[in-house]
Amino acid sequence: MTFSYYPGCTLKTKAKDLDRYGRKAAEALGVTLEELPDWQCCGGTFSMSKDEIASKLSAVRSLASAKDKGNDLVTLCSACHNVLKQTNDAMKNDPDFSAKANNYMKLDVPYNGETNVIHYLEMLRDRVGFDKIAEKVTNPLTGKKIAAYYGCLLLRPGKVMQMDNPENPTIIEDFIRAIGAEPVVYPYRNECCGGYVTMEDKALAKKKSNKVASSAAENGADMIITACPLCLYNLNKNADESDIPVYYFTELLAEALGVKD
Amino acid sequence: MQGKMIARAKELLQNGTVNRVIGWKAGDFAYDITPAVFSSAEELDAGFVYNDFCGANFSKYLVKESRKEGKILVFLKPCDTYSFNQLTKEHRIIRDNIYVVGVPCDGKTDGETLKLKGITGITGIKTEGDSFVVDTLYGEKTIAKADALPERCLSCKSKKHVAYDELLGEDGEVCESNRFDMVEKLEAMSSEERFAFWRGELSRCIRCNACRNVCPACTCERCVFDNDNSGIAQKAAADSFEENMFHIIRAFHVAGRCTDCGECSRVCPQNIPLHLLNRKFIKDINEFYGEFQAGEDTETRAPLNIFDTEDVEPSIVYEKGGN
Amino acid sequence: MQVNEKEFKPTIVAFCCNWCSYAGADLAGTNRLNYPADVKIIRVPCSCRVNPMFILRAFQRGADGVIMCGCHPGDCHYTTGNYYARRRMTLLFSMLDYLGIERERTRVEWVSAAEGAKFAATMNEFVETVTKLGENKRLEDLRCKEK
Amino acid sequence: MSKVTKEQVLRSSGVNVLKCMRCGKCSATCPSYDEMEYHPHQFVYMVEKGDLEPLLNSDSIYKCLSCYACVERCPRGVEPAKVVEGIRNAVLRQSGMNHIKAENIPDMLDEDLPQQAIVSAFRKYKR
Amino acid sequence: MQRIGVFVCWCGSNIAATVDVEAVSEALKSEPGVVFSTNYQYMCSEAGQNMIKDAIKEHNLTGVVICSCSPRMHEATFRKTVQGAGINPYMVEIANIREQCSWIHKDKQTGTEKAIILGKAAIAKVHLNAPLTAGESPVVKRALVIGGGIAGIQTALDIAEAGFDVDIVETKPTIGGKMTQIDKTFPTLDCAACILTPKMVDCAQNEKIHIYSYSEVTAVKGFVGNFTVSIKKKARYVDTTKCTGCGVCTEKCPVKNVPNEFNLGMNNRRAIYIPFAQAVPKVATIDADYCNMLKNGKCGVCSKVCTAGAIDYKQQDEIIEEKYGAIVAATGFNPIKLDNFDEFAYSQSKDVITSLEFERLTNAAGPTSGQLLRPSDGKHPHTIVFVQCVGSRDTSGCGKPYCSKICCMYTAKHAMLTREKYPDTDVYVFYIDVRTPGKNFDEFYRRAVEDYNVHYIKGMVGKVAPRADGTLDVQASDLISNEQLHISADLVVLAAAIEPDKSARPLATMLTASMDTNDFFTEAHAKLRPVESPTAGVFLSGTCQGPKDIPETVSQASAAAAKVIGLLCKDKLTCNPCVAHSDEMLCNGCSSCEKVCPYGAITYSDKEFRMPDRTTAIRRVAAVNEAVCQGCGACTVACPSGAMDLKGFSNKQIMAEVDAICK
Repeated sequence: MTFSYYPGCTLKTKAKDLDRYGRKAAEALGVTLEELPDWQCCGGTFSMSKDEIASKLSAVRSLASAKDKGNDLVTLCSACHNVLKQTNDAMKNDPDFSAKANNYMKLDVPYNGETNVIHYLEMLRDRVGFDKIAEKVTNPLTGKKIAAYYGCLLLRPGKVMQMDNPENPTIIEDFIRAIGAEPVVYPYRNECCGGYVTMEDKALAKKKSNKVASSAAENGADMIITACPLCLYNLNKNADESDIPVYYFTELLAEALGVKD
Repeated sequence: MQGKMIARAKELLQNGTVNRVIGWKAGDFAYDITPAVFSSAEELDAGFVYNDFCGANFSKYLVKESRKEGKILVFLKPCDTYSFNQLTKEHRIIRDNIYVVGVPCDGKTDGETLKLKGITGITGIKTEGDSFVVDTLYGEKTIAKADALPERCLSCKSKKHVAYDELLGEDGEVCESNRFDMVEKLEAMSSEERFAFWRGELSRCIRCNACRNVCPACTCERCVFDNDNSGIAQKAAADSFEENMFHIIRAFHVAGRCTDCGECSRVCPQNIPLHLLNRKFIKDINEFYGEFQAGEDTETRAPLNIFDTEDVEPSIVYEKGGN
Repeated sequence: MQVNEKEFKPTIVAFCCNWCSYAGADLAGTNRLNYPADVKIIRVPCSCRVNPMFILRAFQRGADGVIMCGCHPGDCHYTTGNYYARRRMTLLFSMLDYLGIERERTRVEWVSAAEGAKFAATMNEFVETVTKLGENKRLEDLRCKEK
Repeated sequence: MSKVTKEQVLRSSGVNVLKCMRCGKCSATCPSYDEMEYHPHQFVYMVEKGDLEPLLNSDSIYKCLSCYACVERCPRGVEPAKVVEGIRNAVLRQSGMNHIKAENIPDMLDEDLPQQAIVSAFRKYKR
Repeated sequence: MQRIGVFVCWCGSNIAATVDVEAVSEALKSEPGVVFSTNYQYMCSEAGQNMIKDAIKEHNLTGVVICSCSPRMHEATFRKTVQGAGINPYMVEIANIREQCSWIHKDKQTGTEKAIILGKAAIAKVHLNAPLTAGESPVVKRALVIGGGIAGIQTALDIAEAGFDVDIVETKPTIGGKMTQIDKTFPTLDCAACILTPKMVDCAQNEKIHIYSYSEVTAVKGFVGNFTVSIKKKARYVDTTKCTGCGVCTEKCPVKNVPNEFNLGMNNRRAIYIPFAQAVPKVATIDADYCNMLKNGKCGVCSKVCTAGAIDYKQQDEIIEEKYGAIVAATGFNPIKLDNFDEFAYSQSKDVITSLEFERLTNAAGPTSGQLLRPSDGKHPHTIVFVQCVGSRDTSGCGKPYCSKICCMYTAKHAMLTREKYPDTDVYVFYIDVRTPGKNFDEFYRRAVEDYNVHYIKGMVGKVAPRADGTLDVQASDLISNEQLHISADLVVLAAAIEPDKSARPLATMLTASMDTNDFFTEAHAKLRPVESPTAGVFLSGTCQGPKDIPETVSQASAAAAKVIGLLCKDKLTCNPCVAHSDEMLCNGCSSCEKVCPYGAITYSDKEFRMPDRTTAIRRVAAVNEAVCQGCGACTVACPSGAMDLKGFSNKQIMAEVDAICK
């Protein structure tokens, strides 16, 4: 099973663990992740303005490059996934935008959203299969009560992301069961951690991340897992009312598969 | 083969299975072969022929013949049996009044084609491998079949008889044919090119009705074009749009019923490739509704008289691409 | 020339089945949903009553576009009529396209009695498409009218 | 500051504000509600009325987390966040209207802050 | 040559405002065959009709063209008019210059030009019209009502009252429908069961009414007056003629964990059950999905305890066929599934319930015996939040675009009853709009606010978050005070949108009745024929046509019954004379027409013909049964020789219209 892989800037710097464990786990599962040789920064956030073209081009370039490779493109960082998925959707379904973008880029063959973008979690669920993962777990995390934190970027806008029911997702909970632990469902798992507002309004960021972390703790979770470096940052740094630890889901996966060093 | 056929025909007349035989009869010239009804051994000996000029399909004659008294013997080539089945299915011929003897066929040529290739003074013909050896007043001439066969034989769809009471000689198989190549080529053209192509072809039509008269699917009691009450009656076209109308309507009338026998193109004095209209319908039907060969049997419903709730939408025409 | 093109008013014949599409057209009227006057509707009991001859006849007599509307597949008042119509029109349109007549001049749309808005939108779109194509020159050429 | 028009905002956001039925679910779901002077439903309503000035001058445009909660939950498919983004971009595109200045950024950083936050903040706060 | 009269209607200003009617009647005057042309304010009025009659007599008209509203509106009227003046009703053609002209074209010149062309097309057609005589077909004097809720019950009772036989087909083991699950009814607050159950009993006892409970319609053939319907009686494994409804079996059955659908799964029933005490018919039904005997042959308790010997494990589904003259659809509604609304935590918390579940929680026959208790812990809730419009008025694709109509009122009822019975509860209602059009409806809602102090808050709930302590954090907008609220609630009640029952779509296909995009049945005319489907002989009763409360449902049910009675009173129906006809001389005998006919109206036979050459020949030719043919025309196109044509819509007529339009 071979996929193109888009790591993104954060995974090359502050979130190396998310990337490193993701690759190890993939290897253990027999999945080949081929890093796109010429990936560019996704832009961090997808501009909701229709007339923002330039800031979306770098994402289009990566997508077009993945099309040339011919494999589905796997992402890991929630933010990159959101940007790539939304950009791809716009290239496919917004003829005005795709005409302009193609016009700027001057590719040999115009790009019209042909690449299939899936998140690492979707790869686990739909391609590898959680039951297969469960079979390969050598070090089940039995007894651990884990709260899945989806944040906003993985699930919304639901019509574009199409990963799971945006209001009652199960993909990470099913993942948690696959690695032998017990999922904790709590109401704020799909509410925002504060995101980039931490740069500008610490108080707001603290309020939001505390709400998430406290809700998870209140419902009896030992730890929180996430797919997003910024969520991890906010829940670690800004959620100061509880000391519940936060991990990348890939780290736990690597641990369960016995490939964490 | 000719000898075997005559012998078998005599037997069947003799033992009362049939009271007459429809077959090919030599005319003034060797290539000038016409359909004829024989009712005695003597008549058969005198005029019955079967050679590489015997292209005519008798199925259509049976519409009238099968309604006459007694049983008639008919010799059918593989492709004729498809027309025969189709007409049986449509209750146009009365199967019980016909005795079918299937005869093999390796492609039939005609005098016109040979003349165009410079072979004149024809007195006889025989097949030798992939060539015809033609006896002429000026000696033997050999011509490759590929050069002498009409389109319908070059893209022969089947050497298998789908209807018969008995067979003379070996039965063949359904052929892999390249018969849609030209249709595909046209489809790949731009709309303008296709238009130019058809304008060039159809504008030559002289409305001689030869295509209609020979077509085994055109057996209507009264043709809509001859019926003043049909609203589209036209003996001769008033303008060339009507020429086109005639061919489109005719193609549509036989859509799903046309066996792709190719007679229309063969008889056209203006050499209009009319079969390309019919083949377009056949190709579309195959692609949209699944493979269908008219006349393959006598039960399957014609594609236009049946449907599937999941059929493609007409918008497929826009989506299909091409230009 | 430019001016002429702007003034071009296509002749459009719309065959509508009595039960769904004709009622849909009535609803468009009841709701005052505008569409160009170029569209003239012919009422037929069912889309399966539309003989390909009618469509050819319309083109022959100078129509620039012909559209057929019927009940949605599965909702035919006569149960199955539109399924037959669908096959007939698909094949006919494909043939016209094959003959080099612009495929945009023919169209089938399923419009229910409740879809007044869809009817108006369809007609607006179709008239716009046909207007862009301009006069039905190819068929006129086929008609070999000397200019 | 040159005049920002309603049409400009509507075009940029691609939102049809007339679809709003004033249920307030966007504001009911907004995580930044208490920090905002104008709330998502007001953005939609005020843009509809053409009352843009208060929005253009309000800090509320920087409080939106782009979390898409309002987009997801709006029963009419209005997508209020896109209106907020439309106003924000209209402001940022005016010269000199960057909400954060490059020279202030080092103060905001700490060593763990992921790149995505910085890049996003640049996009959301700065031309 | 026809002598044609043209009559252009102004329709007040409806036509005259954008069509120059004078110009139209003037222009059409010079069309070939037109001997008289005029215009008038209201052609459909008595004066207008008299004008037509007079003109027919005075000018010896043989054909009439009326330029007016849609033929779907007044074609029948004008046919009658000309018949009154002595010409065949089918010698009329209508040019639709209102719906398809004046109402959609604003420019008068454009409208006038188009009206003239439409008039010319109608004239061209009428030239080719021929007098048609309608045949007759008999009427089966029996009606079928599909659905046994309050709508179906009322319709059946009214039809039976008029002396006609009527059958009710109900998929559930009992009739009664949704109303049986409702506790009280607004705005009078009388008990639903008290007013419904007597009607159910009336149905059971009325000798004109036959109830097929636990049954489904599987096929419908035929047409108005002559439907043939297949009804599947599902095996209930109980002989209904023997079962006395004593209920012993339902107490002794060892399978106790079957979710009780009558209480929406909030408690359990046995594998053999009677849905509720007042069920009609009051007979037991075995749920084959749960019964041990049927699953693995081990048990048989019910059979042992049944003194009537009514249990029959070998019972099979049975399909019966019955003939009807009229069919009434009364398939009703269901609340939508709330899978798309998990922001309200319906699937995460037991204490988030739907309004129908709330009905069961307050009903004395419900799972809590009428005590309002939280499903999670059985405690009294002290703060209750009602959320309106959950999935109604939703165009995002998650819910339904329409207003479900009944929620505002039943929520006011719930809120009021709660405050009355439990004055210590705080009740909040979040609303977008409160819609109370109806007699005593707004007064009722205001009572909830003013007398019972229910907190109505304009705004929507954005999220319901179940907290670890068992309360529900309700995050909502208060748009009036411009605040985001957090209410700590014990119970949240969602007013889920209602949708047509899922059985309606396949039924509509069987009936060839049309539906709108929401799967509600379409009425023949939104104002003037609201209880008839466009398909003749099919009538609509209750919420299958659109959201309705009980009084509206009952009145529509009675209206549908009146329409059915009007039909069944007739001994014969006039057939549509616009049917197919085969010209035997042209027929090839190919059977193409026979294959595409949906009604089996075409038959073939061998016939002897005298040929032009004086011989005789036997030919196979088609013949159309005019009583069976419905006039779709499928055969006319399938026919290769043009032998088959359709009266009233002949090839020549349609082509004449084409020519007139394209000229």
